[in-house]
Amino acid sequence: MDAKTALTLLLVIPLVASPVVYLIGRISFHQSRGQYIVARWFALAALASMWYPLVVTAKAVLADGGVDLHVGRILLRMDGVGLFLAVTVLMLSTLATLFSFNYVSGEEDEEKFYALLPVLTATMIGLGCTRDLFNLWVWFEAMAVSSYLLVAFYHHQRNSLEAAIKYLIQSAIGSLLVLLGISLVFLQTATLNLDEIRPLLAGSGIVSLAAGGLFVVGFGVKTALVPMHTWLPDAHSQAPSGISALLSGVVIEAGLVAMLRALGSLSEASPAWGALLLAFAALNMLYGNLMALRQTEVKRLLAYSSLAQMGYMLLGFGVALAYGIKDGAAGGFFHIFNHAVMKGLAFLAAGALLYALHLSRGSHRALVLDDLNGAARRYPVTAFALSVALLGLGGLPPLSGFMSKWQIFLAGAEVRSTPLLWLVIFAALNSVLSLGYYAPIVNRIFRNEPSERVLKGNPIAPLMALPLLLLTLATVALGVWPSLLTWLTEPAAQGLLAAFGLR
Amino acid sequence: MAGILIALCIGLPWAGALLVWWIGNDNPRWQHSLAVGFSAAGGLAALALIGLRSQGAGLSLKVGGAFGDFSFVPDGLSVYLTAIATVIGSLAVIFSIDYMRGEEQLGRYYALVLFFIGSMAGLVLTNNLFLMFLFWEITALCSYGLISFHNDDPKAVAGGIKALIITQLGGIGLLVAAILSYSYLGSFDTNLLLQKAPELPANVLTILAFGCLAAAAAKSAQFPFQTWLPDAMEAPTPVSALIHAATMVNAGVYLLARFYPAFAAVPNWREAVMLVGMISALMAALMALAANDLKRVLAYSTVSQLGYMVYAVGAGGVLASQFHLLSHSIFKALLFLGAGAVIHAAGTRDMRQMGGLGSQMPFVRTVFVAGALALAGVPVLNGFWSKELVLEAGLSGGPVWVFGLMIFTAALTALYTFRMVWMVFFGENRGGLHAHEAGAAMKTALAPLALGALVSWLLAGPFSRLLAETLPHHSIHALPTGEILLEVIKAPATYIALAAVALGLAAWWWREKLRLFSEALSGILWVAAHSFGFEAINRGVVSVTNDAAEDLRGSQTGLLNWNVLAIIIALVLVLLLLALGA
Amino acid sequence: MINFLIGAGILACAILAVRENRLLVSALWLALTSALVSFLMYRVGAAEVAVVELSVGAGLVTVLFVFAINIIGNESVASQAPLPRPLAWVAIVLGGLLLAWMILPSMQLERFTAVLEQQGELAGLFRSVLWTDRSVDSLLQVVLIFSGVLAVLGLIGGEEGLESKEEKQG
Amino acid sequence: MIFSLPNIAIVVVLGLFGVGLYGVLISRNLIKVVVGLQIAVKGALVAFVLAGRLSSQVDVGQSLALTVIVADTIVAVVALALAVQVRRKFGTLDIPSLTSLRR
Repeated sequence: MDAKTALTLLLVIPLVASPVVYLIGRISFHQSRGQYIVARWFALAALASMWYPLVVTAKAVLADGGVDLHVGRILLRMDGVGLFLAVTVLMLSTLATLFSFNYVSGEEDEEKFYALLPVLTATMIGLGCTRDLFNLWVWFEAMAVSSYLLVAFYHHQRNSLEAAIKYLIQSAIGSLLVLLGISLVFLQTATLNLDEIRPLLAGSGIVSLAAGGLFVVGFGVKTALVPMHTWLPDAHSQAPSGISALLSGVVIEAGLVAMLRALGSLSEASPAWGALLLAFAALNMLYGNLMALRQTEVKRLLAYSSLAQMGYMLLGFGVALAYGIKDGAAGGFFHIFNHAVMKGLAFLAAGALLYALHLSRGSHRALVLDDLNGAARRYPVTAFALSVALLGLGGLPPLSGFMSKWQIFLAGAEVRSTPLLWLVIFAALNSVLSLGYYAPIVNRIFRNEPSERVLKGNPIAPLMALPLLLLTLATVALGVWPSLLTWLTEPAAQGLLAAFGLR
Repeated sequence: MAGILIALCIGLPWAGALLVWWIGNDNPRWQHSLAVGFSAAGGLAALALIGLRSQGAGLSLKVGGAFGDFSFVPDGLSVYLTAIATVIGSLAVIFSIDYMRGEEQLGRYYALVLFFIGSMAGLVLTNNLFLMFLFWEITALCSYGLISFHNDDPKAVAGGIKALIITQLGGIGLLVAAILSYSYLGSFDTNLLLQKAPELPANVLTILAFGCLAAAAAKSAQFPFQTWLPDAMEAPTPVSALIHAATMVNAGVYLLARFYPAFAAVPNWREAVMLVGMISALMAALMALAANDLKRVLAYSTVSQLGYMVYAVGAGGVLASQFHLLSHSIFKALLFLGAGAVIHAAGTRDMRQMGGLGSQMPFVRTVFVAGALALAGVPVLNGFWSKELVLEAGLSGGPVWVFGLMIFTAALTALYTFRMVWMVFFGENRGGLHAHEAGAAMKTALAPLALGALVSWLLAGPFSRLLAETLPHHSIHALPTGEILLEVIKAPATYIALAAVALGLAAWWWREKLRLFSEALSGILWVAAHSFGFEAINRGVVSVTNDAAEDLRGSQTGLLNWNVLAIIIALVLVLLLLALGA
Repeated sequence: MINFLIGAGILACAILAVRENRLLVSALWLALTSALVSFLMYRVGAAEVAVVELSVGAGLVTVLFVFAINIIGNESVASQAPLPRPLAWVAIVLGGLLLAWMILPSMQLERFTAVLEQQGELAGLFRSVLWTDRSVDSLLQVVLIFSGVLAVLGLIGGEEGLESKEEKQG
Repeated sequence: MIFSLPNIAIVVVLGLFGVGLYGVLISRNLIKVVVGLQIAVKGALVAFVLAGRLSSQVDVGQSLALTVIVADTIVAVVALALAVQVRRKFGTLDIPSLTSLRR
């Protein structure tokens, strides 16, 4: 298989599989209730079969720096950044699908759930590939649309509906602002190819600033920059846990990649983008951590902590863009991957507990902190996974979150500027602050006296525990041997800097 | 060969940790024996490593990039601290067989202890600043996990989180030092830093030096970060002995000693170090005098003794500080484990409930008194010699008034030590407690430590040679044991200190007659009992943060229109910023 | 002049749609806005998409609105705003002015007026642009429609499914 | 020249965006929020067509506008479906009563 075919397959397989999954689900629906087994395995098989073309593409990308696919006048180029996003997305969505087998089993619309998951995956991969500014928006919008039903999956629950409607309206406003920005750029340059735009906009002055501001705020809604983040805690806490993991682990990061892609085309128009990202980084870290500090619902707390984690990524990318430090971009990408692993793990583990303690007993109550008391006594694997995820998010070694934060902080110091050193110290202080809410949860989990709910909880299926184990292993492995992922983050960093004309 | 031993020192306890955890809590016997086996094997590897000490890297794994190469150097400072960590670690594990018998979740306990032992060895063995920070944080993680081992006890949970957060706060200093060092030197190599320190820009070196001081102060529970250590006493006592007396808290002193040659020339740095040490020593001694909880007294005394070591480093006495570290590790581990035996037998930590326990547990009393005498600095025990070396270094390298206060602290040390021993083992049995003698495993752990407290000072000569040979930047002179001891005996500081110790002893002896005097001092003791207000500051910071967080939650109104308004306001602000910036 | 009238008409209709408290009437004003926008598009030279806008924007969307409002009931809503109107005003006007100030200077370039002189001899290319040059966009529209349909089926159809299931069980 | 087509169109674009977003801000009713969104979408459409025209690529502009129409119609449809569900579950479309998720 040559690389172009592989890239095509990578995008086509899930998009074709999706209607098939739906149809299979509908057909078996009439036979007997809850017979979605074929559909769910087919969805998983579709995602799993994407790994082969991904590997082929990855080899080509690492060897030649990119795989080009010209479709009409739109260029789809898998480069380091796209490859990074594809690997991260596919990793997490495969595991989240596997996790959801039991989680959404027996819910109505199960076949739609499995039909939309491959679409969501494909749109994120495509978003990382495209080199056309408008096409980027279309992928972005398709990603958003395919996630609406997934957020509103429990649409008999008031809270899910409320979260979904807020998510939808705010996303839509964000994408409208992006559209305005795109039309500005198109007006100025008469082209939509990102690489062609960049030189054309050199020194174009204030109008490009307007476009960039629209991009930052528009994509920023999906990326959950404070104060555009308000949909996030609602949507992430109300979605089914597999979807929460995807939303928090890759969807908001896909928004960030989209933002970086769009800003890349404006990099010659203004040097301000890096500084802007740094400002949002500081805001996100502080706000996210403070908001998470007093939460009582586990998934909501995790959602707020995503804001803070987004801050670290922004710090890395901001340093990279403002000063051309490669370690910053590499650290940012490394943190995206680690965050996908750790936050994915946290949401899945919390989801497993939520399922065992509430959902499988027919209750749609939220999982609160008190429910976790003594979970380790009854659910040792899940509890251990959750504590690894939380401590990793808090930046403790030997877990992966420590490594990526380290790389980001190191990049901050490489600038050799005092204000940036203060920003790094500020970020480190925030990391300490975040332990103020991660650590107590871990303590709860390992109590000797289980809460009443834990005692009454149902067992967790092995199929649900498998993704948890794999992600835990990844968190520890990357924490012990950080250079395991260098092959992925370095080309991504190079690709990003190249897109900004920095190297 | 050295590489293999290094790998064993770190790897054996880690492998043990995994195995103990894997076996599960259904097989406590296996857990006990595996933990002992692996920790003891690690200890043997560390002892063997002493013979193979060298200046070069013994083990190096290629990683590169932002993480440097994972390399380990078995120089004198490293190998002896590794030996302390692993040997005392295995003794604490042996002690735990009796102490932790019948506890729930033993797997978690042993896994964390073993994980800690390996990480502590890694912390002192590595010459990569990044790895040093990594192990630094891992030890904090283990310490947190072990302090709050009894998660059902809110005090234990609070103590664990407090320890974690405060040491992490200080850890930022080490983080900054490490990343700055990489930024300016292009490497994490500590030896390179020692070599090239004079070439660094002055302000960078200053940040490095004070960053390390902050990290060390937090880790070693020195002023102004000392508050976490007393609360850490909620940990099971073998853990207190291992982590919060003999090993982890020494990491700060180790850090200062390691980088002393690089930072000594930084203006005000040595003075700052001496002051931190002095204030910690004095304050903690006063607090120990006011405390009634046996473990807290020992914790305060640990802070105080660590203060001595920090003071010695500041005064330029790296050898003295390290020698005191060695002595202190031995006698403080002995004291803690002895206290553990007492607490295990008596079921309380309150000294006011105790008294007269000596007749019920003669073995524990004997070894405890040996440790206490060493702590008080009574000749001929190891604490005497090392403390005199510290004071001597202080007199020659620092201001006299600081030295005077340290002497005063020595008197206080003697006073609170005798008070503690008396309240526990002698006098009348106030609580009517029925204590039983320590078990066989406990005795096995206590005996070698007691022996060490009696004779470890004889190692002064080899110890000086160990450090002098492999630390080219520290300019330490190797002397035979006899000469070092003679030097101590001839020094005037020795007699001043001895007089102070005698004074402390006398003050305890005639405590009834000095009642008026002690009442006059009760104000100071009251302040000391309230930790000189530092607890209040801690609480204040926590409550301000919590209140701010709670108030901030109002910003999430949940009303769609406000959410949209936030987006639009953000747009306006971003556009304004960009327009103004252009 | 006619352009000006169209522009004014569009904005007037939009304002009326926003100000109107009866949902159905508001949707009709939206339809009128849409129709006028389509006319403006035609004036700008985008004849094909103007037709689409007229049929989809003014037609289909309005039908959908009417359909939804029928299900919901044509309630008249309280006009009291959930947040202070002046605040909304200030934010919108400030944002609009800022954007206008940043964009408008670049709008007066000579080349644009020159471009406007040449009338649409480019007609007929639309099909090839849509189906060849930007075929990824077009294909993605299918994906969008598919996801959207699934979402609507899940949201609307699910209810009936549940009811019928309950009926079966009952 | 002030009333030239580009100028009018750009004012219409900004005006539609402003009116639409203002509508979203001050509406208490979900349907009206969707109406506001649709108005803003019209602004984006005009923007693309205008941008295409002014950069002599009117067909590209049209093509983009067409995609936007499709995408945002889908969004509007999903939004309306959600609104219908909200009405069924909450018994109202009043946004201030949709605030159980907060803090």
